[in-house]
Amino acid sequence: MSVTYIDAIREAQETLLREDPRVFLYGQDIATFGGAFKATKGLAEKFPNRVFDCPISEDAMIGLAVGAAIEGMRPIVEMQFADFSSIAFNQIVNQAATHFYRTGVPIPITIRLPSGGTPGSGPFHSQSMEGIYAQYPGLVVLTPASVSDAYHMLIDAVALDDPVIFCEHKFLYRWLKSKSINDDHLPIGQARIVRSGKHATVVAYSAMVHEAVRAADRLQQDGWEIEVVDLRSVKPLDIDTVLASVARTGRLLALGEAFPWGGVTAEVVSRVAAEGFHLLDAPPQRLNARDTPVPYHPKLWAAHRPTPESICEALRKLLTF
Amino acid sequence: MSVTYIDAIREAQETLLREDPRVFLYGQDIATFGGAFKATKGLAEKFPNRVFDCPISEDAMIGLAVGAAIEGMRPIVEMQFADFSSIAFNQIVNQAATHFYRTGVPIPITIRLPSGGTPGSGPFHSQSMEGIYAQYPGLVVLTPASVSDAYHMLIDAVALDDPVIFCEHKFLYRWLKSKSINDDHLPIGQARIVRSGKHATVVAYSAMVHEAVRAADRLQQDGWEIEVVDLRSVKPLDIDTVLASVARTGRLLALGEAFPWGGVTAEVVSRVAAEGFHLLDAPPQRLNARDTPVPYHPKLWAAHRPTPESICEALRKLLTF
Amino acid sequence: MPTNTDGVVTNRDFLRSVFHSMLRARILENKLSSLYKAGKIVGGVYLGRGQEAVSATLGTSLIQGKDFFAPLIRDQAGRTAFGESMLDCTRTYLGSAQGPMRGRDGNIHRGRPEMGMPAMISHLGAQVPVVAGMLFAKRLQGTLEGRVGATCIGDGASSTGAFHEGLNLAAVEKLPLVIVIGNNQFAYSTPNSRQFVCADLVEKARGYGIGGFSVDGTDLLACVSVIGEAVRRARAGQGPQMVVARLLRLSGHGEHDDGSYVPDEIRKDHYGRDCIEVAIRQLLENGHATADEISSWENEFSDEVQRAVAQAQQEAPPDPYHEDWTALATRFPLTASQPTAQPVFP
Amino acid sequence: MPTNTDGVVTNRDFLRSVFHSMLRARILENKLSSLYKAGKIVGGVYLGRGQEAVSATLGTSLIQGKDFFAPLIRDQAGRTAFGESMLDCTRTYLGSAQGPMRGRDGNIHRGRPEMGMPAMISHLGAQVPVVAGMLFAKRLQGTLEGRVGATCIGDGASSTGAFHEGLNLAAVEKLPLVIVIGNNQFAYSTPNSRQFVCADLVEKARGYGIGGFSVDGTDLLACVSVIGEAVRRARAGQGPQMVVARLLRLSGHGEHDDGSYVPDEIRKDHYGRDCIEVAIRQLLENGHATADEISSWENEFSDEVQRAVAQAQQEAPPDPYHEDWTALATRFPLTASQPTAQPVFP
Ligand SMILES: Cc1ncc(C[n+]2csc(CCOP(=O)(O)OP(=O)(O)O)c2C)c(N)n1
Ligand SMILES: Cc1ncc(C[n+]2csc(CCOP(=O)(O)OP(=O)(O)O)c2C)c(N)n1
Ligand SMILES: [Mg+2]
Ligand SMILES: [Mg+2]
Repeated sequence: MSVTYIDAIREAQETLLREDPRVFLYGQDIATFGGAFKATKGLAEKFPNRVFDCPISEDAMIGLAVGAAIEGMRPIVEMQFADFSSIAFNQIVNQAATHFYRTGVPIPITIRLPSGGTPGSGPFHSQSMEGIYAQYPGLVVLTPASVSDAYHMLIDAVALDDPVIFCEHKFLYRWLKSKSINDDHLPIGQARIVRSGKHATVVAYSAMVHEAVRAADRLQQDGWEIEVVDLRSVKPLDIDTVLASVARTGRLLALGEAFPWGGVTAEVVSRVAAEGFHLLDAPPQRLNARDTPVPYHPKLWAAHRPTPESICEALRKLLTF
Repeated sequence: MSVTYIDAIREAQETLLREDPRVFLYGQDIATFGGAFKATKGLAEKFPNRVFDCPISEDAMIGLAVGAAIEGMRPIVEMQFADFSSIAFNQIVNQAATHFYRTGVPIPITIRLPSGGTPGSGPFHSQSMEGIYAQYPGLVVLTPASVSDAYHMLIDAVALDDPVIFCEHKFLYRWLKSKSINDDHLPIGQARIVRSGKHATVVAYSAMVHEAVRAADRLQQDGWEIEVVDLRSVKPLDIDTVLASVARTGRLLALGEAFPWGGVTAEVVSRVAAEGFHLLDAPPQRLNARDTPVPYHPKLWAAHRPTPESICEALRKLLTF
Repeated sequence: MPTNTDGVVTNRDFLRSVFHSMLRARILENKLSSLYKAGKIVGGVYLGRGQEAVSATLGTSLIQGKDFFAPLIRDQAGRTAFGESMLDCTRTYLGSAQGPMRGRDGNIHRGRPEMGMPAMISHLGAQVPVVAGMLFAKRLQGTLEGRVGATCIGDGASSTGAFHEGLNLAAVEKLPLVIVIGNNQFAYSTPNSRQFVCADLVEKARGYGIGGFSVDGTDLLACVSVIGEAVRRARAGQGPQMVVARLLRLSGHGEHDDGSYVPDEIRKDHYGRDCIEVAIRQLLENGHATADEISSWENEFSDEVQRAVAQAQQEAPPDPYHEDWTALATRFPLTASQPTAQPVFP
Repeated sequence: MPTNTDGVVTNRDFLRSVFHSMLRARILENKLSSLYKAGKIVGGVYLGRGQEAVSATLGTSLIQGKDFFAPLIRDQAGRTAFGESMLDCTRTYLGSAQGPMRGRDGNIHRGRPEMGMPAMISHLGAQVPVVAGMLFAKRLQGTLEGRVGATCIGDGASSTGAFHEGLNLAAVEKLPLVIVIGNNQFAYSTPNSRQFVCADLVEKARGYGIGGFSVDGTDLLACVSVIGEAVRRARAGQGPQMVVARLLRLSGHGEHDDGSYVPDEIRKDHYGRDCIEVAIRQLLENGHATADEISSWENEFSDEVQRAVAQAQQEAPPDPYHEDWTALATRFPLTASQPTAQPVFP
């Protein structure tokens, strides 16, 4: 018996529906069909009138969720793909994100974004938008990398009084398995050291945590011990854990799957440079996807995103600087 | 006789309409009325059937511009405020920005965004979105800070074969004056040193260039010589000029008016940290707006964005580190 | 909405109540306009002059504490009718920290979502799905019965994707949403001819599968009967209702704008008349009010306005040193660090 | 569109031509489906099975080199009719570097904008204003006369803000845009009842002030006459035209989906019939083709498909080492530095 990342997301939603009458699910094809990725499979039957198929109207979906949240509900909205949240952009960044600041009335909505690249998915079914949403005040942006985090962080997301952008990685959906959902449960806003080391720190999140661990495994054969920090939450950002790690290793590689201008890696590097300058023994570096849309063909895709090979290469340069 | 920043933008559009039959203007209230800020005043009369009022449909406005660009035109689209481009977000980042990469057919459109804060404008008429758009491959993002740049860069923007996000600062519209539009004309992608110094470098863009210069003037009274770099273009980013300046001064403050997570200042600091680590004598720092929506009341607004006072304070800490 | 002891609203009382809100709003807005011209206002001033009959009728048709009302930029009268205090208005315009938005947002954006009146964002059309969501919540909570949610928008906003998605969603969910489109013939400077092609915006209602009504927005009696009927139908479970009210904006788009692009013919035609004058005539002709009463109301409301302005003017503006500068309701522990505007040295 | 020497299309030739595209598309898509099941396809496969009559009629009604056509996900037949080469299709699906998108984008997203056929993005509704813009450009260039732009979309896409804004804009600009809505009763798994409320989507046309037509999308003769008329009206300067074609998707949403959520009653009702079978019957009954001809076409097109697949399969995939990894057309000087994916040490 094993639990996948998507199972965990389904389970979390089941738990939430069972335990919190304020929760309902709203999204395209999520009721009878159970969602494009089956994240809501069977839930419509178990919880009649709590799981709704909706028209192809991302902007209105978020608008509805905001209105329902004003009236005390805790909606979870599924975007069919993160990329389609561009249609709901205005409601997310201007309506949901500003509401508490402006009015004092919180908007506890959770927006699930199936994110990140998979081979053959192309420019519009592969995007990683965490670095876009994190720029806006008033949003919490979460990026679980493990099966247990997928479960616990979704539960925690719904408990937060703020709008949460919940970035699930599609590549992890079925690929990532775990014996069970464990109780090793950190609060939102705390990063996790998933592999300890002393020669360099890789700060990653979501699927890239696993690529970083692979790269670290390879480099271990050459005697390098790489510490891998899983941010878990990109906003808020646990810079203390990152700085503590850099204090141990003296070297930083910030790793992300998103486009290379700005984004999470720039925020991490610039904060470490500002607050942990004296801890650094080498220039802090970033590794991101390339500066083009996510290509469709798997051969191009594999060269577009960071891989264990390119991470190793980056780390070797960093280690020998 | 003097020329304001908004005059320069109007002049540039007049020049473009006169000299390039491929150019047309599309936007809300830009024809008879001449635009909310009068950036197109009189142009509809001078150029019949080249300047169009359109429905309140930002998404379709950009869609139309993309289609027209495919067929060889060079549209300039005015968003009434930068903040409303959130409605056109999908067409900008997914249609316009990806088109050349995907198809090889360029999309030479220029999207004018009246950007930035002014007192009493509040959360939805004050945003600085350059750091959002710059994250997307396929866009050029320009942020002119001077009257002459406003003119020349708009002309250059329309000449580029790529979609350009042209961020005009509303605060500069009427406040910034110049004797005339000068010929001191740098190519797109080159930064300008607007004030030279040797103790620290402030990298800024748009209205913040002027705040930086004010702060530098004040610090000069204490004997500090501050170099101010105007990025002009945030994507592409002239990191060479920035590095050369940091090489002279050893200290960096990246200054922006946008929200503090990520954005231009994070990109600048993280690139300098990576590529110019050895040049730095102190931790590179950032100064941004606060992490809330842009507040409406002038007293809150003035404390939300960087000011000469807060810039001086940041610089003093940096200089004495 | 005033009810007598049996909960039955008499037509006379209802009309007088609508008219009170119209007049209060007009007097208040005239004052705001003077204050704007005197440079006393923080931010812009956008008036509902000429649209009071529509807005006040809608606000009066709603039940405060039960219904929802999402006002837009020309809804001072509707706000007043729905029970917004005058101080909420003057405090916001005059920059008092005690206004409902505490200086964080302004003027026409003010709202009290906890009282059923959401605070609009500028992006036109965006409030439509929000009201739908408020109603949707009530359905899930089992308390939708007999409840209505309403919003007003302009002709220009009918061109937004948000309007379309929101209204269609409300129709699919069969929610008791009343949308009142004030077709004042212009969106800022843009005439209807550059905004839509159908002869009357109400022709859109059929495409959404919802109820549709047209009304002369300058005619109080017509507004009361048509908007009242739309609200009744929504309340009775007949799904969303659209009312298109034809009228003319009797000011510029905002007080910074003289509206000189509005052609004289349009100003002089039927819809260019002032709904307050029409209402006064109608009240007098039908014996619902006397001229003396009306002038006493004018005095009364002018006093109210003066007091509300005077009080707001005495109050302190927001103090940036007491702001907590976070947009989040959650107070994360310090390890979960938020971005800092200021430099952070080690 | 085949014309005789006088430029007049005979009905018989036109019908045969439409049918050719239908059949070519069906055979090609059947092959794509097998290749998908055999794991030979890069990415997903979305078929137009059951929608060929509508799509091919539209494509055939357009003039290649003059008109614009923005196909959507179920438009293999329309693409074929509009002159897209079969190799463009197989190369994309099979991952050849020589396809029109060079491996950068895939399958149904392929296009040749320089030939009047824009490349769709996934976001539904987004192509509507793009086609409007192409037409708008031609008006400015003085060459709009007699030209038409067309796009197909689904019932689900009618709920998008992009559809609404784009169509309204086209109406305001009075552009010769033909929008064909293939109402196949489902959007992925979502039935019409959760998508819109009006009885027939064509009821939306009036609200946009544009022409509106309904047609049985399984009936070739009806499609030819109704879609043909819509295209003629647009071409004649009567502004945008909407055609709503009722039909049923005869596959899953994509080949990964068995469509088991479609109730049996719907599969068995009138619109569940296969438009290709209907077309064959109509051609035979009207003496426009013989059974022998039809089977010879089947053979011919099967051979074409085999060849196009075989050729694409031999071709090399894109080579990441020869990519220039920039999304910009401009080559900025090196000082204007672009973000680098890889670390950049001093
Ligand atoms: C999405 C969006 N685009 C542009 C604007 C700028 N804007 C504010 S009011 C207005 C005109 C609105 O016209 P209409 O909807 O007819 O309302 P009216 O002002 O006439 O009452 C415009 C264009 C906006 N607020 N939102
Ligand atoms: C804006 C947007 N939201 C969601 C999707 C995901 N999606 C792809 S196809 C589809 C269903 C489309 O239904 P319809 O428009 O009826 O076309 P059909 O597939 O039935 O031909 C959905 C929801 C999308 N492509 N774009
Ligand atoms: Mg209007
Ligand atoms: Mg469909």
